[in-house]
Amino acid sequence: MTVILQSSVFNPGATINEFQKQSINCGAIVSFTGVVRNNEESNLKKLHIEHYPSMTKIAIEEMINVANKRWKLSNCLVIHRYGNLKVNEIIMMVVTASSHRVDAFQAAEYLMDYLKSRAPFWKKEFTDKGSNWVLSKETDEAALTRW
Amino acid sequence: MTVILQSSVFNPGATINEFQKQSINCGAIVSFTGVVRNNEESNLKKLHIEHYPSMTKIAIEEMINVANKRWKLSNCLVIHRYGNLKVNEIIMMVVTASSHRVDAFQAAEYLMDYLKSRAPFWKKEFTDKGSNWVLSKETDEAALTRW
Amino acid sequence: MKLEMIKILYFSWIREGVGTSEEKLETKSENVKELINELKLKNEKYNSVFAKLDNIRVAVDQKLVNFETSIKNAEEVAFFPPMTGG
Amino acid sequence: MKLEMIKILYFSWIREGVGTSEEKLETKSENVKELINELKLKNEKYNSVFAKLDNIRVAVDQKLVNFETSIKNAEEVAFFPPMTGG
Repeated sequence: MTVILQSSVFNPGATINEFQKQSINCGAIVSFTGVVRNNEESNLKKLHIEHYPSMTKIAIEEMINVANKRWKLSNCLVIHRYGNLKVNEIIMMVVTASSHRVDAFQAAEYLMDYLKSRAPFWKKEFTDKGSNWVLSKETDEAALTRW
Repeated sequence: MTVILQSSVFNPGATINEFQKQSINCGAIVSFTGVVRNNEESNLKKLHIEHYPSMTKIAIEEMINVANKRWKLSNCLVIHRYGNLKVNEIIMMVVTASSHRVDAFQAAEYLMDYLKSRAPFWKKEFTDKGSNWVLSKETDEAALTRW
Repeated sequence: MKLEMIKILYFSWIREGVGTSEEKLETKSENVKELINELKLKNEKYNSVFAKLDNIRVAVDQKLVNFETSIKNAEEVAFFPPMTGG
Repeated sequence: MKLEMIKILYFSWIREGVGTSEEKLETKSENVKELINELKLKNEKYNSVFAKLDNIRVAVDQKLVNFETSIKNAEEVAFFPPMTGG
Protein backbone atom coordinates (compact mmCIF):
# COMPACT_ATOMS: atom_id res chain seq x y z
CA MET A 1 0.00 0.00 0.00
CA THR A 2 1.72 3.14 -1.21
CA VAL A 3 0.92 6.86 -1.29
CA ILE A 4 3.11 9.10 -3.44
CA LEU A 5 2.79 12.88 -3.57
CA GLN A 6 4.95 14.63 -6.12
CA SER A 7 5.11 17.73 -8.29
CA SER A 8 6.85 15.99 -11.19
CA VAL A 9 5.14 14.18 -14.06
CA PHE A 10 4.87 10.39 -13.97
CA ASN A 11 4.24 7.64 -16.48
CA PRO A 12 0.90 5.91 -15.75
CA GLY A 13 1.60 2.90 -17.97
CA ALA A 14 4.99 2.21 -16.42
CA THR A 15 3.40 2.65 -12.98
CA ILE A 16 0.71 0.07 -13.73
CA ASN A 17 3.22 -2.41 -15.16
CA GLU A 18 5.44 -2.08 -12.09
CA PHE A 19 2.41 -2.38 -9.79
CA GLN A 20 1.27 -5.51 -11.59
CA LYS A 21 4.67 -7.16 -11.20
CA GLN A 22 4.60 -6.46 -7.46
CA SER A 23 1.04 -7.74 -7.03
CA ILE A 24 1.67 -11.46 -7.00
CA ASN A 25 -1.20 -13.75 -7.94
CA CYS A 26 -4.02 -11.26 -7.67
CA GLY A 27 -6.08 -11.68 -10.83
CA ALA A 28 -7.70 -8.26 -11.05
CA ILE A 29 -6.09 -4.85 -11.35
CA VAL A 30 -8.14 -1.67 -11.66
CA SER A 31 -6.67 1.75 -12.36
CA PHE A 32 -8.07 5.24 -12.48
CA THR A 33 -6.05 7.95 -14.18
CA GLY A 34 -7.06 11.59 -13.89
CA VAL A 35 -6.01 13.88 -16.73
CA VAL A 36 -6.05 17.70 -16.90
CA ARG A 37 -8.88 18.69 -19.23
CA ASN A 38 -9.06 21.90 -21.11
CA ASN A 39 -11.66 24.36 -19.92
CA GLU A 40 -14.67 24.48 -22.21
CA GLU A 41 -15.19 28.25 -22.18
CA SER A 42 -11.68 29.62 -21.93
CA ASN A 43 -8.30 28.17 -22.81
CA LEU A 44 -6.62 26.55 -19.80
CA LYS A 45 -3.03 27.75 -19.53
CA LYS A 46 -2.22 25.85 -16.38
CA LEU A 47 -3.82 24.07 -13.47
CA HIS A 48 -2.28 24.77 -10.09
CA ILE A 49 -2.82 22.23 -7.32
CA GLU A 50 -2.25 23.38 -3.75
CA HIS A 51 -2.20 20.86 -0.93
CA TYR A 52 -1.65 20.58 2.81
CA PRO A 53 1.66 18.72 3.00
CA SER A 54 1.54 17.52 6.60
CA MET A 55 -2.06 16.27 6.23
CA THR A 56 -2.34 14.93 2.67
CA LYS A 57 -0.50 11.65 3.08
CA ILE A 58 -2.13 10.91 6.45
CA ALA A 59 -5.59 11.55 4.99
CA ILE A 60 -5.02 9.30 1.97
CA GLU A 61 -3.48 6.53 4.08
CA GLU A 62 -6.56 6.61 6.29
CA MET A 63 -8.79 6.22 3.19
CA ILE A 64 -6.71 3.23 2.10
CA ASN A 65 -7.02 1.72 5.59
CA VAL A 66 -10.79 1.95 5.40
CA ALA A 67 -10.81 0.49 1.86
CA ASN A 68 -8.62 -2.37 3.09
CA LYS A 69 -11.12 -3.22 5.78
CA ARG A 70 -14.11 -3.11 3.44
CA TRP A 71 -12.62 -4.97 0.48
CA LYS A 72 -10.08 -7.73 0.00
CA LEU A 73 -7.13 -5.94 -1.55
CA SER A 74 -3.72 -7.42 -2.19
CA ASN A 75 -2.19 -4.10 -3.18
CA CYS A 76 -3.07 -0.43 -3.55
CA LEU A 77 -1.30 2.64 -4.88
CA VAL A 78 -2.25 6.31 -4.93
CA ILE A 79 -0.14 8.90 -6.75
CA HIS A 80 -1.24 12.52 -6.68
CA ARG A 81 0.57 15.51 -8.08
CA TYR A 82 0.64 19.08 -6.79
CA GLY A 83 2.05 22.29 -8.24
CA ASN A 84 1.60 23.42 -11.84
CA LEU A 85 0.13 21.11 -14.48
CA LYS A 86 -0.64 21.61 -18.16
CA VAL A 87 -3.55 20.37 -20.26
CA ASN A 88 -3.37 16.61 -20.93
CA GLU A 89 -0.91 15.99 -18.13
CA ILE A 90 -1.74 13.22 -15.66
CA ILE A 91 -2.98 14.62 -12.33
CA MET A 92 -3.27 11.48 -10.30
CA MET A 93 -3.75 7.76 -10.33
CA VAL A 94 -5.33 5.08 -8.14
CA VAL A 95 -4.44 1.42 -8.71
CA THR A 96 -5.93 -1.50 -6.80
CA ALA A 97 -5.22 -5.22 -6.98
CA SER A 98 -7.43 -8.04 -5.71
CA SER A 99 -8.33 -11.64 -6.42
CA HIS A 100 -11.84 -10.42 -7.16
CA ARG A 101 -12.71 -7.83 -9.77
CA VAL A 102 -15.59 -6.42 -7.74
CA ASP A 103 -13.29 -5.66 -4.81
CA ALA A 104 -10.71 -4.01 -7.05
CA PHE A 105 -13.40 -1.86 -8.73
CA GLN A 106 -15.22 -0.92 -5.54
CA ALA A 107 -12.06 0.03 -3.68
CA ALA A 108 -10.83 2.17 -6.60
CA GLU A 109 -14.19 3.97 -6.82
CA TYR A 110 -14.30 4.48 -3.08
CA LEU A 111 -10.79 5.93 -3.05
CA MET A 112 -11.61 8.22 -5.98
CA ASP A 113 -14.76 9.53 -4.31
CA TYR A 114 -12.85 10.24 -1.11
CA LEU A 115 -9.81 11.72 -2.86
CA LYS A 116 -12.13 14.14 -4.67
CA SER A 117 -13.77 15.52 -1.54
CA ARG A 118 -11.73 14.54 1.51
CA ALA A 119 -8.06 14.77 0.54
CA PRO A 120 -6.67 18.29 1.11
CA PHE A 121 -6.09 19.41 -2.48
CA TRP A 122 -7.36 22.61 -4.08
CA LYS A 123 -7.26 23.31 -7.78
CA LYS A 124 -6.83 26.74 -9.34
CA GLU A 125 -7.33 27.25 -13.07
CA PHE A 126 -5.36 29.84 -15.00
CA THR A 127 -7.10 30.63 -18.29
CA ASP A 128 -7.10 33.33 -20.95
CA LYS A 129 -9.74 35.08 -18.89
CA GLY A 130 -7.89 35.04 -15.59
CA SER A 131 -7.68 32.64 -12.67
CA ASN A 132 -10.22 30.97 -10.41
CA TRP A 133 -10.35 28.35 -7.73
CA VAL A 134 -12.22 25.25 -8.90
CA LEU A 135 -15.46 24.88 -6.95
CA SER A 136 -16.29 21.58 -5.33
CA LYS A 137 -19.27 19.85 -6.91
CA GLU A 138 -22.40 18.85 -5.07
CA THR A 139 -22.38 15.60 -7.05
CA ASP A 140 -18.93 14.79 -5.64
CA GLU A 141 -20.12 15.40 -2.10
CA ALA A 142 -23.26 13.36 -2.78
CA ALA A 143 -21.16 10.49 -4.15
CA LEU A 144 -19.82 9.85 -0.63
CA THR A 145 -23.24 8.90 0.67
CA ARG A 146 -23.22 5.66 -1.30
CA TRP A 147 -20.39 4.16 0.77
CA MET B 1 -13.85 2.06 -29.87
CA THR B 2 -11.58 -0.91 -30.47
CA VAL B 3 -11.78 -4.67 -29.91
CA ILE B 4 -8.57 -6.66 -30.25
CA LEU B 5 -8.41 -10.46 -30.05
CA GLN B 6 -4.97 -11.97 -30.08
CA SER B 7 -3.00 -14.96 -28.89
CA SER B 8 0.22 -13.04 -28.26
CA VAL B 9 1.16 -11.24 -25.07
CA PHE B 10 0.66 -7.50 -24.80
CA ASN B 11 1.96 -4.72 -22.59
CA PRO B 12 -0.87 -3.26 -20.46
CA GLY B 13 1.04 -0.12 -19.46
CA ALA B 14 2.01 0.76 -23.03
CA THR B 15 -1.60 0.10 -24.07
CA ILE B 16 -2.94 2.51 -21.45
CA ASN B 17 -0.42 5.20 -22.36
CA GLU B 18 -1.28 4.93 -26.05
CA PHE B 19 -5.00 4.94 -25.23
CA GLN B 20 -4.60 8.04 -23.08
CA LYS B 21 -2.80 9.91 -25.88
CA GLN B 22 -5.65 9.07 -28.27
CA SER B 23 -8.37 10.09 -25.81
CA ILE B 24 -8.24 13.85 -26.20
CA ASN B 25 -9.53 15.96 -23.32
CA CYS B 26 -11.39 13.28 -21.46
CA GLY B 27 -10.37 13.66 -17.81
CA ALA B 28 -11.01 10.14 -16.55
CA ILE B 29 -9.49 6.86 -17.68
CA VAL B 30 -10.36 3.55 -16.03
CA SER B 31 -8.64 0.28 -16.79
CA PHE B 32 -9.23 -3.30 -15.75
CA THR B 33 -6.43 -5.81 -16.27
CA GLY B 34 -7.05 -9.52 -15.82
CA VAL B 35 -4.05 -11.64 -14.85
CA VAL B 36 -3.68 -15.44 -14.83
CA ARG B 37 -3.71 -16.55 -11.21
CA ASN B 38 -2.15 -19.70 -9.93
CA ASN B 39 -4.56 -22.38 -8.84
CA GLU B 40 -4.75 -22.64 -5.05
CA GLU B 41 -4.86 -26.43 -4.81
CA SER B 42 -2.67 -27.56 -7.68
CA ASN B 43 0.07 -25.84 -9.62
CA LEU B 44 -1.22 -24.23 -12.80
CA LYS B 45 0.98 -25.17 -15.74
CA LYS B 46 -1.04 -23.33 -18.34
CA LEU B 47 -4.40 -21.76 -18.95
CA HIS B 48 -5.92 -22.46 -22.34
CA ILE B 49 -8.56 -20.04 -23.65
CA GLU B 50 -10.82 -21.25 -26.43
CA HIS B 51 -13.10 -18.83 -28.22
CA TYR B 52 -15.61 -18.65 -31.07
CA PRO B 53 -13.74 -16.56 -33.64
CA SER B 54 -16.64 -15.49 -35.86
CA MET B 55 -18.77 -14.49 -32.85
CA THR B 56 -16.33 -13.06 -30.27
CA LYS B 57 -15.69 -9.68 -31.84
CA ILE B 58 -19.36 -9.15 -32.75
CA ALA B 59 -20.45 -9.99 -29.20
CA ILE B 60 -17.94 -7.60 -27.61
CA GLU B 61 -18.73 -4.79 -30.06
CA GLU B 62 -22.39 -5.17 -29.16
CA MET B 63 -21.52 -4.83 -25.44
CA ILE B 64 -19.55 -1.67 -26.21
CA ASN B 65 -22.50 -0.29 -28.20
CA VAL B 66 -24.78 -0.78 -25.22
CA ALA B 67 -22.22 0.80 -22.88
CA ASN B 68 -21.92 3.75 -25.24
CA LYS B 69 -25.64 4.34 -25.06
CA ARG B 70 -25.79 4.10 -21.28
CA TRP B 71 -22.71 6.14 -20.43
CA LYS B 72 -20.89 9.09 -21.95
CA LEU B 73 -17.68 7.55 -23.23
CA SER B 74 -15.09 9.28 -25.36
CA ASN B 75 -13.12 6.12 -25.98
CA CYS B 76 -13.17 2.41 -25.18
CA LEU B 77 -10.79 -0.48 -25.76
CA VAL B 78 -11.10 -4.21 -25.13
CA ILE B 79 -8.16 -6.57 -25.64
CA HIS B 80 -8.69 -10.27 -24.95
CA ARG B 81 -6.24 -13.08 -25.51
CA TYR B 82 -6.94 -16.68 -26.53
CA GLY B 83 -4.72 -19.74 -26.75
CA ASN B 84 -2.20 -20.78 -24.11
CA LEU B 85 -1.28 -18.50 -21.21
CA LYS B 86 1.03 -18.92 -18.24
CA VAL B 87 0.66 -17.84 -14.63
CA ASN B 88 1.04 -14.04 -14.20
CA GLU B 89 0.46 -13.34 -17.87
CA ILE B 90 -2.14 -10.71 -18.75
CA ILE B 91 -5.38 -12.31 -20.04
CA MET B 92 -7.33 -9.26 -21.02
CA MET B 93 -7.88 -5.58 -20.52
CA VAL B 94 -10.75 -3.10 -20.67
CA VAL B 95 -10.01 0.64 -20.84
CA THR B 96 -12.61 3.39 -20.87
CA ALA B 97 -12.29 7.16 -21.18
CA SER B 98 -14.86 9.75 -20.24
CA SER B 99 -15.16 13.32 -18.98
CA HIS B 100 -16.80 11.88 -15.87
CA ARG B 101 -15.19 9.33 -13.58
CA VAL B 102 -18.50 7.66 -12.76
CA ASP B 103 -19.19 6.97 -16.46
CA ALA B 104 -15.69 5.57 -17.01
CA PHE B 105 -16.01 3.30 -13.95
CA GLN B 106 -19.54 2.12 -14.67
CA ALA B 107 -18.84 1.33 -18.31
CA ALA B 108 -15.69 -0.61 -17.40
CA GLU B 109 -17.57 -2.63 -14.77
CA TYR B 110 -20.44 -3.28 -17.13
CA LEU B 111 -18.09 -4.49 -19.86
CA MET B 112 -16.24 -6.73 -17.40
CA ASP B 113 -19.46 -8.30 -16.15
CA TYR B 114 -20.60 -8.99 -19.71
CA LEU B 115 -17.21 -10.20 -20.91
CA LYS B 116 -17.17 -12.71 -18.04
CA SER B 117 -20.50 -14.29 -18.88
CA ARG B 118 -21.56 -13.28 -22.39
CA ALA B 119 -18.43 -13.22 -24.54
CA PRO B 120 -17.73 -16.66 -26.07
CA PHE B 121 -14.54 -17.61 -24.22
CA TRP B 122 -13.94 -20.83 -22.32
CA LYS B 123 -11.01 -21.42 -20.01
CA LYS B 124 -9.31 -24.75 -19.42
CA GLU B 125 -6.77 -25.18 -16.65
CA PHE B 126 -3.84 -27.57 -16.98
CA THR B 127 -2.40 -28.37 -13.57
CA ASP B 128 -0.18 -30.98 -11.92
CA LYS B 129 -3.34 -32.97 -11.30
CA GLY B 130 -4.67 -32.91 -14.86
CA SER B 131 -6.92 -30.59 -16.83
CA ASN B 132 -10.40 -29.17 -16.29
CA TRP B 133 -12.71 -26.64 -17.85
CA VAL B 134 -13.22 -23.67 -15.56
CA LEU B 135 -16.82 -23.57 -14.36
CA SER B 136 -18.83 -20.39 -14.69
CA LYS B 137 -19.68 -18.81 -11.35
CA GLU B 138 -23.18 -18.09 -10.14
CA THR B 139 -21.89 -14.80 -8.77
CA ASP B 140 -20.78 -13.79 -12.28
CA GLU B 141 -24.20 -14.59 -13.70
CA ALA B 142 -25.85 -12.75 -10.81
CA ALA B 143 -23.66 -9.70 -11.43
CA LEU B 144 -25.50 -9.09 -14.72
CA THR B 145 -28.77 -8.42 -12.93
CA ARG B 146 -27.49 -5.12 -11.57
CA TRP B 147 -27.34 -3.52 -15.02
CA MET C 1 -40.62 -29.88 -45.39
CA LYS C 2 -37.49 -28.71 -47.16
CA LEU C 3 -34.18 -30.01 -45.83
CA GLU C 4 -31.71 -27.25 -45.04
CA MET C 5 -27.94 -27.54 -44.80
CA ILE C 6 -26.66 -26.06 -41.57
CA LYS C 7 -23.22 -25.71 -40.01
CA ILE C 8 -22.98 -26.80 -36.38
CA LEU C 9 -20.11 -25.75 -34.10
CA TYR C 10 -19.18 -27.17 -30.69
CA PHE C 11 -16.92 -25.58 -28.09
CA SER C 12 -15.21 -26.50 -24.82
CA TRP C 13 -16.33 -29.76 -23.16
CA ILE C 14 -19.23 -30.05 -25.61
CA ARG C 15 -16.71 -30.20 -28.47
CA GLU C 16 -14.73 -32.79 -26.52
CA GLY C 17 -17.90 -34.72 -25.68
CA VAL C 18 -19.28 -35.02 -29.20
CA GLY C 19 -15.77 -35.51 -30.62
CA THR C 20 -15.86 -32.80 -33.28
CA SER C 21 -15.60 -29.01 -33.44
CA GLU C 22 -17.67 -28.58 -36.59
CA GLU C 23 -19.98 -30.49 -38.86
CA LYS C 24 -22.56 -29.91 -41.57
CA LEU C 25 -26.03 -31.35 -41.26
CA GLU C 26 -29.06 -31.57 -43.51
CA THR C 27 -31.94 -30.98 -41.18
CA LYS C 28 -35.64 -30.37 -41.16
CA SER C 29 -35.60 -29.18 -37.53
CA GLU C 30 -37.30 -25.86 -37.19
CA ASN C 31 -35.84 -24.66 -33.93
CA VAL C 32 -32.89 -25.32 -31.62
CA LYS C 33 -34.82 -27.76 -29.44
CA GLU C 34 -35.72 -29.94 -32.40
CA LEU C 35 -32.14 -29.80 -33.66
CA ILE C 36 -30.87 -31.00 -30.29
CA ASN C 37 -33.31 -33.91 -30.33
CA GLU C 38 -32.13 -34.78 -33.80
CA LEU C 39 -28.47 -34.64 -32.72
CA LYS C 40 -29.16 -36.88 -29.71
CA LEU C 41 -30.19 -39.62 -32.10
CA LYS C 42 -26.81 -39.58 -33.87
CA ASN C 43 -24.95 -41.61 -31.24
CA GLU C 44 -24.40 -42.11 -27.54
CA LYS C 45 -21.84 -39.28 -27.31
CA TYR C 46 -24.37 -36.70 -28.49
CA ASN C 47 -27.09 -38.30 -26.43
CA SER C 48 -24.94 -37.99 -23.33
CA VAL C 49 -23.72 -34.42 -23.96
CA PHE C 50 -27.23 -33.13 -24.61
CA ALA C 51 -28.92 -35.20 -21.86
CA LYS C 52 -29.20 -32.12 -19.64
CA LEU C 53 -29.47 -28.64 -21.10
CA ASP C 54 -28.86 -26.56 -17.96
CA ASN C 55 -25.22 -26.09 -18.80
CA ILE C 56 -25.64 -25.66 -22.52
CA ARG C 57 -25.84 -22.34 -24.31
CA VAL C 58 -26.62 -21.84 -27.98
CA ALA C 59 -25.90 -19.19 -30.59
CA VAL C 60 -27.69 -19.00 -33.95
CA ASP C 61 -25.70 -17.07 -36.52
CA GLN C 62 -23.34 -15.78 -33.83
CA LYS C 63 -26.12 -14.49 -31.62
CA LEU C 64 -26.95 -15.93 -28.19
CA VAL C 65 -30.50 -17.29 -28.24
CA ASN C 66 -32.70 -19.72 -26.32
CA PHE C 67 -33.75 -23.25 -27.22
CA GLU C 68 -37.08 -22.15 -28.70
CA THR C 69 -35.41 -19.96 -31.32
CA SER C 70 -36.08 -20.78 -34.96
CA ILE C 71 -33.17 -22.06 -37.04
CA LYS C 72 -34.96 -21.62 -40.37
CA ASN C 73 -32.62 -19.82 -42.80
CA ALA C 74 -29.86 -19.99 -40.20
CA GLU C 75 -26.40 -20.78 -41.49
CA GLU C 76 -24.59 -21.57 -38.26
CA VAL C 77 -25.63 -22.96 -34.89
CA ALA C 78 -23.11 -23.18 -32.07
CA PHE C 79 -23.35 -25.13 -28.80
CA PHE C 80 -21.19 -24.31 -25.82
CA PRO C 81 -21.18 -24.21 -22.02
CA PRO C 82 -21.71 -20.98 -19.99
CA MET C 83 -18.93 -18.62 -20.95
CA THR C 84 -15.90 -17.96 -18.76
CA GLY C 85 -14.25 -14.93 -20.31
CA GLY C 86 -12.51 -11.95 -18.74
CA MET D 1 -7.71 30.54 31.54
CA LYS D 2 -4.25 29.60 30.20
CA LEU D 3 -3.21 31.08 26.86
CA GLU D 4 -2.04 28.49 24.37
CA MET D 5 0.20 29.04 21.37
CA ILE D 6 -1.32 27.55 18.26
CA LYS D 7 -0.26 27.39 14.62
CA ILE D 8 -2.94 28.37 12.12
CA LEU D 9 -2.75 27.47 8.43
CA TYR D 10 -4.83 28.83 5.55
CA PHE D 11 -5.24 27.32 2.09
CA SER D 12 -6.68 28.25 -1.30
CA TRP D 13 -8.88 31.36 -1.43
CA ILE D 14 -8.92 31.52 2.37
CA ARG D 15 -5.14 31.93 2.30
CA GLU D 16 -5.49 34.60 -0.37
CA GLY D 17 -8.32 36.27 1.55
CA VAL D 18 -6.56 36.59 4.89
CA GLY D 19 -3.25 37.35 3.17
CA THR D 20 -1.11 34.75 4.90
CA SER D 21 -0.56 31.00 4.68
CA GLU D 22 0.53 30.50 8.27
CA GLU D 23 0.62 32.33 11.56
CA LYS D 24 1.03 31.66 15.26
CA LEU D 25 -1.52 32.85 17.73
CA GLU D 26 -1.78 32.94 21.49
CA THR D 27 -5.38 32.07 22.19
CA LYS D 28 -7.74 31.20 24.95
CA SER D 29 -10.37 29.93 22.52
CA GLU D 30 -11.52 26.48 23.51
CA ASN D 31 -12.97 25.30 20.23
CA VAL D 32 -12.85 26.07 16.51
CA LYS D 33 -15.92 28.32 16.63
CA GLU D 34 -14.39 30.51 19.31
CA LEU D 35 -11.12 30.65 17.39
CA ILE D 36 -12.95 31.84 14.28
CA ASN D 37 -14.69 34.58 16.26
CA GLU D 38 -11.34 35.63 17.64
CA LEU D 39 -9.81 35.71 14.14
CA LYS D 40 -12.69 37.79 12.77
CA LEU D 41 -11.73 40.56 15.21
CA LYS D 42 -8.20 40.78 13.78
CA ASN D 43 -9.11 42.84 10.75
CA GLU D 44 -11.62 43.27 7.92
CA LYS D 45 -9.94 40.59 5.73
CA TYR D 46 -10.49 37.91 8.35
CA ASN D 47 -13.94 39.24 9.12
CA SER D 48 -14.88 38.99 5.46
CA VAL D 49 -13.38 35.51 4.84
CA PHE D 50 -15.06 34.02 7.90
CA ALA D 51 -18.36 35.88 7.45
CA LYS D 52 -20.03 32.73 6.13
CA LEU D 53 -18.86 29.30 7.19
CA ASP D 54 -20.72 27.16 4.63
CA ASN D 55 -17.69 26.95 2.38
CA ILE D 56 -15.10 26.62 5.10
CA ARG D 57 -13.65 23.36 6.31
CA VAL D 58 -11.34 22.92 9.27
CA ALA D 59 -8.70 20.41 10.34
CA VAL D 60 -7.29 20.21 13.86
CA ASP D 61 -3.92 18.50 13.98
CA GLN D 62 -4.36 17.26 10.39
CA LYS D 63 -7.76 15.74 11.03
CA LEU D 64 -11.00 17.01 9.49
CA VAL D 65 -13.33 18.13 12.26
CA ASN D 66 -16.37 20.34 12.76
CA PHE D 67 -16.61 23.82 14.26
CA GLU D 68 -17.57 22.54 17.71
CA THR D 69 -14.36 20.56 18.06
CA SER D 70 -12.09 21.45 20.95
CA ILE D 71 -8.70 22.98 20.15
CA LYS D 72 -7.32 22.51 23.64
CA ASN D 73 -3.83 20.97 23.40
CA ALA D 74 -4.03 21.24 19.61
CA GLU D 75 -0.85 22.28 17.85
CA GLU D 76 -2.18 23.10 14.40
CA VAL D 77 -5.51 24.33 13.05
CA ALA D 78 -6.05 24.64 9.29
CA PHE D 79 -8.82 26.46 7.44
CA PHE D 80 -9.62 25.70 3.80
CA PRO D 81 -12.50 25.45 1.32
CA PRO D 82 -14.16 22.16 0.32
CA MET D 83 -11.48 20.00 -1.23
CA THR D 84 -11.13 19.48 -4.97
CA GLY D 85 -8.69 16.61 -5.36
CA GLY D 86 -8.58 13.75 -7.80
